[in-house]
Amino acid sequence: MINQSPNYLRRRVFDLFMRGMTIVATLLALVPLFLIIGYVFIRGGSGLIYFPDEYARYEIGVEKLVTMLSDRQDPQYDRDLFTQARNDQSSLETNLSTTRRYQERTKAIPGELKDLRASLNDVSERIENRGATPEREAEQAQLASQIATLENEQATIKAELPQLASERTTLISDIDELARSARGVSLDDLGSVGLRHYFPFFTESAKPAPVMATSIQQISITQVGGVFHGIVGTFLIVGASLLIALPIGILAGVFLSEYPSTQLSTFIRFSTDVLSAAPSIIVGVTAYVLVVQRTKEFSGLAGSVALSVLMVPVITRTTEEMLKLVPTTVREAAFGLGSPKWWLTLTVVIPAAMSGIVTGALLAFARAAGETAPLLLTILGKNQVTWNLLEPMAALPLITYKYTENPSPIQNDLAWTSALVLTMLVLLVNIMARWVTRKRTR
Amino acid sequence: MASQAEPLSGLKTFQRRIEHGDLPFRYLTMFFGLLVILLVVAIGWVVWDGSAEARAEFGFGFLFQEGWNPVNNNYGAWPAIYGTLASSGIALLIAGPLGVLIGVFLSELCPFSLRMPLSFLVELLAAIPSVIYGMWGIFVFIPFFVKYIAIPITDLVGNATTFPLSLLSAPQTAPVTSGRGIMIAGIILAIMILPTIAAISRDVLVVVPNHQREALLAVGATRWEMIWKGVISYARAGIVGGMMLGLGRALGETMAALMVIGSLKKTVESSLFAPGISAAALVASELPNADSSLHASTLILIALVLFGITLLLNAAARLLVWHVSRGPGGNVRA
Amino acid sequence: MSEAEVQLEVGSVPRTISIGVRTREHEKAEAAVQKIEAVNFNFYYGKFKALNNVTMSVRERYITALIGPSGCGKSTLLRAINRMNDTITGTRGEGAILVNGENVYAADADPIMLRRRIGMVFQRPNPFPKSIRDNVAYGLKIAGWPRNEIDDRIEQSLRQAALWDEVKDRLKKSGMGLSGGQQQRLCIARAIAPRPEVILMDEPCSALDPISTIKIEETMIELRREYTIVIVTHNMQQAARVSNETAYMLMNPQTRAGELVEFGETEQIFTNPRDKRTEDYISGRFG
Amino acid sequence: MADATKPTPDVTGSTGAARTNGRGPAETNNVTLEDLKPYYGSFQAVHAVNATIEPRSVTAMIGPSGCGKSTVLRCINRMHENIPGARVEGRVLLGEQNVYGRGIAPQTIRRRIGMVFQQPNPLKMLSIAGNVAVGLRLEGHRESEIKEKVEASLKGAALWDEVKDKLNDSGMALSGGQQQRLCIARAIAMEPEVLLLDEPCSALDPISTYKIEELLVELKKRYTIVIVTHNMQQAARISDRTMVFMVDITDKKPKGMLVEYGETAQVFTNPQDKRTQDYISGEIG
Repeated sequence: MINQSPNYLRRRVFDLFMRGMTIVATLLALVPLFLIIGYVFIRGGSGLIYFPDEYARYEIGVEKLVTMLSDRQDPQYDRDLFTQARNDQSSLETNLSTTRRYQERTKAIPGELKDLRASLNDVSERIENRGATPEREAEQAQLASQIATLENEQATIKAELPQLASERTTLISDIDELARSARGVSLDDLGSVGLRHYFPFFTESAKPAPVMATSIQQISITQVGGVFHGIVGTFLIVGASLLIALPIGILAGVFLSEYPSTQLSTFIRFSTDVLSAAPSIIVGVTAYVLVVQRTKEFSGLAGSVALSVLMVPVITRTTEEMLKLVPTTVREAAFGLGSPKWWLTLTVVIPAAMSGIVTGALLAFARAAGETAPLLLTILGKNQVTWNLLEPMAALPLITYKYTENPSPIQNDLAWTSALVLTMLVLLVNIMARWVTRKRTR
Repeated sequence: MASQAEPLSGLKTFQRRIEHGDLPFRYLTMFFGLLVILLVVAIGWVVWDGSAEARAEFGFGFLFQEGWNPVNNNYGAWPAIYGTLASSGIALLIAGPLGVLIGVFLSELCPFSLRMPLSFLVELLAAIPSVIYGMWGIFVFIPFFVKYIAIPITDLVGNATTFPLSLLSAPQTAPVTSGRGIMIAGIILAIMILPTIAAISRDVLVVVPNHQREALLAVGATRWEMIWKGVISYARAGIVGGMMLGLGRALGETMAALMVIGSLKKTVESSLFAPGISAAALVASELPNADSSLHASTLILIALVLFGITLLLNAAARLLVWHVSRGPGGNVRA
Repeated sequence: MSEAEVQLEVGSVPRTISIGVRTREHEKAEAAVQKIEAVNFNFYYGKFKALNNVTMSVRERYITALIGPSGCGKSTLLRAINRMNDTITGTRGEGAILVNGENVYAADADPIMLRRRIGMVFQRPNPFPKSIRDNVAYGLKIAGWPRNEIDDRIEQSLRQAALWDEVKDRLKKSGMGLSGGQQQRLCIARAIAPRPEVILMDEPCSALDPISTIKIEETMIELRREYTIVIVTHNMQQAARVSNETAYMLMNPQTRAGELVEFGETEQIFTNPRDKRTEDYISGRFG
Repeated sequence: MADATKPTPDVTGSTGAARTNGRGPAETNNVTLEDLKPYYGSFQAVHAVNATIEPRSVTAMIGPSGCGKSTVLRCINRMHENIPGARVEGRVLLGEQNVYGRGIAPQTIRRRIGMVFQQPNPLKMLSIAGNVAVGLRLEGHRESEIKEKVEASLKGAALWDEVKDKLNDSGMALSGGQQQRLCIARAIAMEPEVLLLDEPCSALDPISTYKIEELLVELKKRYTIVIVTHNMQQAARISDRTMVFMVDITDKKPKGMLVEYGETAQVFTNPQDKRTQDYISGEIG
C-alpha cells in the first residue's frame, strides 16, 4: 500500500465535507426559486382558471338583465319590470343554489352510505362473534338510524330535483319572456355574452369584491374583475420607456465601443455604473420631483421616465460589449471598400451584434416590467383601463403590491394571479433573451 | 471606371468628414453618451436640491435620532437607518458564504454539462421581480418562519436584555406571530442578493489562471485545499467586491423590505424579530402622500443618504472586481 | 491630339502610349505606368518608427510582392497604401505615397475616396455576416452603382474570383457558411466588384490549405490582366510563382524600423540578388 | 493497511524525521508505464505507451508539438485527469504500486511524484517561504520543521543565496528563472521520489535555462527526473535516456505515439527508427 501523507484522513473528510457544502448551498439557492415559481403558478393559476357550472349562463344572463333594467337614466326604465326581474333573479338564485347543493349531496351520499353500511356490518359481526354488549348494540342502533336518515334524504332529493327542474324551466322561460318584452333580447344571448368572461382576468379591470366572500370561487364571476388595466398599463409604460431608453442606450454604447477610449468615455462608463447601482427608489424620487411635482399629476409618463433611467445602463453596457465582440477584421473589410465609419457601423457592425443588442433590450424590458418602487412614486395606480400616458395608470407589479396589502382574501387571490402573469412575462422574456443569444454562447 | 473620375482631394479635412457623415455621427453618439452623464447629474441634483430644506432644518444629525411623526413635523431617521443596516447585514451574513459556495460549485466542481443550466437557474432567481419576493414572503414564508423559527427561538431566549441575546428576544411592540420584522426582511433580502453574489463569485473564480490550481495539486493538495488556498485566496478581492455589490443591492431594495419589514417608524426595538423600517421603504411609502414640503424634503434627504452610501459601496466594489478580473494570467479554464 | 503612337513593352503587357509633345496628359500617361510610388516614406505607430525611408514603385498591371521576415514592416507598408492604418489611433505617415501621381498622405487627401479606388484582401477571410450577394454588393452600393447593374457586376466578379459555380445556387445564404478558401475568394470578389484600380493582398493564403492556396494564386494571375496587385506574403515560393516584381524588406536591428533592402524583377531577386541580406533570406539562412 | 494518520517511514518515509530535507528520499523506485493510454473524452490522444523509467536518472521526452509527450508526463502523477473529460487506461507503476489502483487518492500520488510546469507558477498570494512551505503546511507539519525544510529545499534548488534576505516577499517579485527554481524548491520540499518537469525552460532566457539544467544534473543524484522538452540540444545535454514521441497522422485525428526509447547517446547518434532520425536531423517537426 502506498503510504499516506500526514493527516490524510482528516484532510480527505474535510475535502468531501466542503465539496458537499457547495452542493448543499446550490440546492439551497434553488429551493426558494422553485418554491416561489411553484406557489405563483399553483395559487395564481387557480385564480386564473375559473370554471362556471352549467347554470352559470343563466345566472350571468339574469344579472345582465337586471343591470340593464336598473339603469335609471334609461328613458325605457320601468320600475315594475325591474322589481319583477329582481324577484325572478333571487328565485332563480335560490333554485340554483338548492339544485347545486342537492347535486353535491347526490354525489356524496352513496359514498357515505357505503361507509356506514361497512361499519354496521363490522359491528354486527362483532356482536355475532363475541356476543352483544350494551355499547355495541347502541352503536348498531345508531348506525342503523343514520343509514335510514341518509336513505330518506336521498329519496327526498330524488323526488325534489325534477320539481326544481320544472320550476327552473318555468322561471327561465318567464325571465326570457321578460327580457324579450323589455329589451328585445333572449336570456340565452345575454348569458352567452356573459360567458365571454370565463376568463375575466385578461379582459376586465378591478371591481370591488363582496365583503362576505372569502375566495374567488365563491362569488359570481362577473363580480371578480381582472387586471386588464394592469396589463395595458405595464405594456404602455414599459413600451414608452423602451422608446426613450433604446436610442440613448444604443447610441451611447456605439460611442463607447466604436470610438477610442478617452476621459469622456471613462466618465460615461462610470455614469452607467452609477445608474445601474442606484437603488430604483432614488430614480423614482427623481422622476417624482422632476415630473410629478412639476406637472402636478401622477402619470404613466413619469413612470416611463423613471423606468427608462433604469434601462439605459443595461442597454448601454450590453451594446458596448456586444459591439466589441464584432471582430476588427470585419470593420477593416468595410473600411477597405471605402465605407465611411458611420455607414459601416450601421450596416455591418450593429447588424452583426444585433442578437446581443436585442438580448440587452429584452433584459432591460424584463427588469423594468418587474420594477415596483419607482411606480409607487410616479403612476399612483388606477382601477380602470387607461390608454392615456398623461393620467395615473395601473401596472401589474403595483397591482400585485396593492392587492397583497389588501385584507380581502379575494384581492389576495388576484394578487397571486397578477403575480403569475408578471412572472410568466419576466421568465418568458428571459428565456427568449437566452434563445436569441444561444448561438453566441455555444 | 466610375471612381477614377472623382477627385481624391480638394475638400478640406473638416468639410470632408462632414461630407462623409462621420463627424456628425460621432457627435450624435457623443451627445447620447453625454445624456447618460446628464442623467446621473440630474439624479444627484434632484436629491441634493430637494433635500435642501431638510438639511437647513436638521443637518445630518437627525439621522441618529429616534421619533418619527410627520404631523408634528418631528423627524428622526435612526429607525430607518438601523432597519436598513440590520436587514442588509443579516442578508449579507446569510447570502455571502452561501453565494461563494455556489460560485465555487459552478466554477470548480459542477459537471460540465450542468454548468449552463444551473447558472441559468441562479440567474432566473435574480430576474424574479422583488414585489413577488415580498408577496411570497407574506403569504408563504412568514407563516412558516413564525411557526418553526421565530416562536421557538423567542420562547427559548425570552426577554433577555444582554446584547447579543437581546437581538433574539421576544419583541415588545408587536406579537411575534405577526411575523413581519427585520429578521424576516433580512432573510428575504438574502434570497434576493444570493444570485448576485453567486454570479460574481463564479465570474472571478473562473478567471483564476489554471496554473495556480496545478501548483497546489502538484504538492498533494486535496480538491478543497486547492480551491481554498489557490482559487479563493487568489480571487478574494473580487469575491469581497461581489459581496459589496450584493450588500448595495440589499441596502437599496425597496419593495420586499417594505412588504415584510413591518413599519415601526418611531423607535428602534432591540429584538430583530420586531418590526422596523428601512430607508427605501420609508421613502416609498410616505413620499407620494407627503403632508408638508418639509416632510417631502426630509424623505428626499434620506434618499440622498441612501444614494451616497450605495454609490460609495459600488465604487469600491467595482474597483475590486475590476482589479481582479483585469489581473495577471486570465487564461480561462475550459 | 497625339502626334504619334508607339508600342511600348512595359513589363509583359504591351501598351500603346502616345508620345510627341510632352503635354500634361502625356506626363500623366507615363506616370500611370508607375501606378503607385512611395517616396521617402516613413511611418510611425505613436513614437515608434515602423518604416524608415521607403522608396519604391509599383507598375500598372503587375503583381508586386513584398517579402521579408515577420516584423519587417511589409504589412504596414501595404496598409499605408490605402491608409488602412488610419483606423489605428496614433499612427501617422511621413513623406509621400503617390497613387496615379496624387499623394495619398497630402493634408487634403480623402482616405475614404482612396479606399474606394483600392481594393483590399486581408490575411484572414473576413466576409460580412450577411448573404453572399450582399457581401459582394456592399462596395457597389457604397460606390453608388446603379441598381440595375449591380446583379450583373456581382456575377462578373464572382466569376473572376472563380467562385461563381460554387455559390450561384446559394447567393442568399450567409457568407459565413462557406469554407475558408471559398470565404477568401468571396473576399476577393467583394474587393474587385467596384472595379478598383489596385488590389492589395495581405498574406491572403496564410490561413488556407494548399488546394485553396493554389486556387487563389490562379485567380490572382487571372486578375493581373485587369488590375494592379500588391501582395504581402511570407511564402517565398508563392512570391516567386505569382509576382512580376519583388520587394525585400528587413527590420533594421538597431532602430527596429522596417527598411526596403532590395527591389527588382522577381526573377532577378530570386536568382541573382544584389544584396547579401536578400541572398541569405532567399537561401533560408534566417527568417 | 498503513495507518492513515501516522506517517510510515519504513515504506518511503515521506516525513521521516531522521532524514533532513534536500537529500532526497531514502529510496526511489522504477516508474513503469504499462499500456498507458490517455484519453480526452472518447478520443485516445496517444497510442499505448510501454516504458520503464530508471530511478535516479534524467529521462527526457522529446518530439514535435502535438505528439502527446506532455500528456504522457501528466499521466504519471495523475495530473491528466484534472482536465474535464480526460481519463486514462492502462497502468503506471511506482515500484510495485499501481498509481491508478483502487482506493488511491490522486493527492497521495502527487505528493510522491512532484511536478514543475512550463510556466513558472508561484502562488500569487503567498510569500517565497510560504510558497515552498505550502504543501507541508497542508500536511500539518510543525513550524520549526517547516522552517528547516524550506531552507533545505531552497538550497537544494540553488535559490537560497538569492532569496534568503527576502523570504517574506511575494514570489511573483522574482525573475522568471528564479520563479521556476522556486517552483522546483516547492516540489522538492515534499521530498517526492520522482520529479516531473514539463518544458521547464521554455519560458526562460538562456542564462536561467543553463542554471536550471545545472540544477537538474545535481538533483538527479537524489531524485528520478522526467523532463519534457522541445529542445533537442537540452535533451542531449542533460538526459541519460530519451523517449522520442511522434505524431501518427494515419488516423483522422492525429495521435501521439512513442517511437523510440533508449540511452540518450544511442538515440542521438544511432537512432533505430527512421522517424527519429528524420526528427533529429531536422527534417520533420
